[in-house]
Amino acid sequence: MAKIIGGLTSSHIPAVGNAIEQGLTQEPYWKRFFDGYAPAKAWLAENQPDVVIVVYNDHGLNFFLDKVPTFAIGCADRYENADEGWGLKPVAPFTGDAELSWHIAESLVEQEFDICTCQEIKVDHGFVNPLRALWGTSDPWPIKTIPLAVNTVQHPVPSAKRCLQLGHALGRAIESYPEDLKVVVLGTGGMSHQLQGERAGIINVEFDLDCMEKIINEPQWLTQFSNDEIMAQAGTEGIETIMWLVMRGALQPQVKLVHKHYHVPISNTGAGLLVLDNQ
Amino acid sequence: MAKIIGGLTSSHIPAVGNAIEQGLTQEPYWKRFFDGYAPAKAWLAENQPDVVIVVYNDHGLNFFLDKVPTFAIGCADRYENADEGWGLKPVAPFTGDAELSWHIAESLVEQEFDICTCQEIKVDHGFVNPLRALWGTSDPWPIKTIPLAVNTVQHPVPSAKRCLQLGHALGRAIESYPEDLKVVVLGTGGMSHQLQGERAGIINVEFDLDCMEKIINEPQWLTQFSNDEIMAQAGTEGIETIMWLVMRGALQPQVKLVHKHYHVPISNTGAGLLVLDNQ
Amino acid sequence: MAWQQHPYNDIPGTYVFDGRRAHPSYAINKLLFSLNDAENRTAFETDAEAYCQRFGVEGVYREAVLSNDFLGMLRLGANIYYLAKMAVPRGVSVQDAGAAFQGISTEEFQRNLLQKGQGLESILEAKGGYWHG
Amino acid sequence: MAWQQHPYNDIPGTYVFDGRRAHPSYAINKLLFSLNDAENRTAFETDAEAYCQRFGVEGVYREAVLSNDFLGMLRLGANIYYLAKMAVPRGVSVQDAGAAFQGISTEEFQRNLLQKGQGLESILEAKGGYWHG
Ligand SMILES: [Fe+3]
Ligand SMILES: [Fe+3]
Repeated sequence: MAKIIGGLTSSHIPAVGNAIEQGLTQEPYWKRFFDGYAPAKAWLAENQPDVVIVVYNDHGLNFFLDKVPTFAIGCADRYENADEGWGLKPVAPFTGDAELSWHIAESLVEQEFDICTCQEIKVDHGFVNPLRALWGTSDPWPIKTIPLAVNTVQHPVPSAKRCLQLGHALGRAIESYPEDLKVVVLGTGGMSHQLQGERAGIINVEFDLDCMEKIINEPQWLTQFSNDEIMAQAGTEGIETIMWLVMRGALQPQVKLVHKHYHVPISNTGAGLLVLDNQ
Repeated sequence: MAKIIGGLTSSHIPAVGNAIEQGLTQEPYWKRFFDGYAPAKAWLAENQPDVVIVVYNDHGLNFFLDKVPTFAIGCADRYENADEGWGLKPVAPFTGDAELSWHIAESLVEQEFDICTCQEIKVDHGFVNPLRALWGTSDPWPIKTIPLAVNTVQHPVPSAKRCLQLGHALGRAIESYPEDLKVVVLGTGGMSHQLQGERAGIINVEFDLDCMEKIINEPQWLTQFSNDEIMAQAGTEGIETIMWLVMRGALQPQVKLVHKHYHVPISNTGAGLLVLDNQ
Repeated sequence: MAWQQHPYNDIPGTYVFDGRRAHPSYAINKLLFSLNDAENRTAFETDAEAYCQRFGVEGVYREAVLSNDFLGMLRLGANIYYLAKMAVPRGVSVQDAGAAFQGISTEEFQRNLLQKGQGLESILEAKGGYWHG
Repeated sequence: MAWQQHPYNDIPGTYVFDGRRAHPSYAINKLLFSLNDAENRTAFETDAEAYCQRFGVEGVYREAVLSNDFLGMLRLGANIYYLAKMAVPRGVSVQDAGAAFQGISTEEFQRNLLQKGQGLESILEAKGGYWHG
């Protein structure tokens, strides 16, 4: 049977990809941020997962406003990265696992999650950058990937509670898959930031650290807040942190913290990295 | 406040549109089917709803397999019909009510339905034909419309139970809208039919009539069946009848039956028409 | 690699359009979907081989498309609604396809359908409350 | 016609991208989304007026696009992620837009961000268990 061996979180902002591309990871601005990924890389190298479920939001590459699904899952054997309008060279395509994807989709619909199935997805920086930071940019990629997209852009956005529940259902879906596979779930995005309005540039270190602490073994803490309250605390784009709950919900109630890293600022954001061992 | 004054069901098959287009509604094949719409038209003329929520499935015009949402709602002020590949002339565009749509979308997400919001939808025969049969083809159309698309094409498809629950949530959403509006909900599609395979052509009159009877005031009856069981009884495309439950769920527990009409065969299907008064 | 079994796989003569069917046939369904567009239909009519290549439709899928083998396309996983976008303009209806699946003529297929309406009025009268004109 | 009120409307200096904002700005966002495509970017550079017309971008929306008024576009409901597809290639970053919203220079905006990291290590030490290199 498939087994979820762990969960991770990572920032996914465009600047992370640029810094990797331009070889800036040891520059003063970036050094502490990227050095903090080394223990996560070591854990992955040691545990050798076969598949990573990447919980991310699309920022206007694959999904336009004509069709904004609350939750969407990739059901393909291959996912392409593509130019998001800034002329960046796409990274190598990713290998999926369509059978596992369809199994998850069927299980989620049975568990009353109204998922959107996607037999083709162009994955954007929200998906690509955490993989580059955690596995290193490579061609081919050393792990199979399944995109799980959460709408955090076009309100109404799902609640923290619904995201945690999706995670519970995702965990049941994965662990009912008959093939022996080691799976990790990666929650991307966040933490606090706001890109637009006179309030642009806010970062709330205290709230970010509360989120990091609570998500480890008390994730329901975040579900007490409405999205209004989360945005008031963490900024409009800081709502992305709800995606971490999808990851966390897929794990057991109590997990072992392997690694905890927080840095600020990265571009406009607080950046948090967690490695949670589910074994 | 907005008020749901009634619910209707109707077949939506392409042949219905063709018969109207070609003036065949009084031909022997069609006469009994179309004559049965007169009492429904009379009820609509008398009650003058402002908005109709059309629960339908897309058959490969607006949604392709790259993005198949379980539930999707139109959030626009205008919806266009378009050529579905057979070269038919599209009917006049439909007027939406974007504010009501967004209110419903927000309410549904709050009620933990993972809806896909669509600021642009090309509506196909599944949406158009029931409106033509019930209101008559016209330009402009005499009523505002909101498309509510249910995936019945790409399995996994939502269960009958989930559809009925969506209806309950839809009812709460509509009736919490502050504007004085008279709303009807229209469940389209079905009834029993199967288009492909050696089993193509099945029609199950007994099951169809059970569905019609039970949906009036005991809709939970249909939720005892899995989709496998419904398809075994009603054919693979007969699964469309689950959309009637979305309509029915939006009404009060007990409603007044105004009109009940069943005809068979229409093209490959059993065709059922219900008018339920919710006042 | 493990496609899950479903109770619907045991319904005879029935091909439920699930991931297992849709996955290998994605390219052919994408080609068929594109025929919603009149310009694409013309391009397809003009050079079907090039059109298949544009959509990555290859091997047995390509052969079925190029030879108008609608039954073969269905068996390979083409969705019936998408198939209609190619078949209907070429004079093959969904009823023709259904008849072909059974190896009978369309007339016989239609007669069988008409027979389902036999005795309908008395069934409805027994149930009560139905419109009869 | 009744747009619903939300608690987030009371967060100062904040424009939540909901239906109320997205609905009137659909055309401009569709234009911006199209700039994912390099060919479209060329067409836009070549004749921005024709490009606006193609997407039905009119009136104040059109003026904001033609005059590179990114702040105006945001205020009119352009989504920040879509806007970046036009602004970044023209040398205007998301940070430039944030600074403009506050009426400060980008350097000052960036200095303010860097200040959020002041004292971070001691905060993390107090919390305990964080990586420090
Ligand atoms: Fe993001
Ligand atoms: Fe249909």
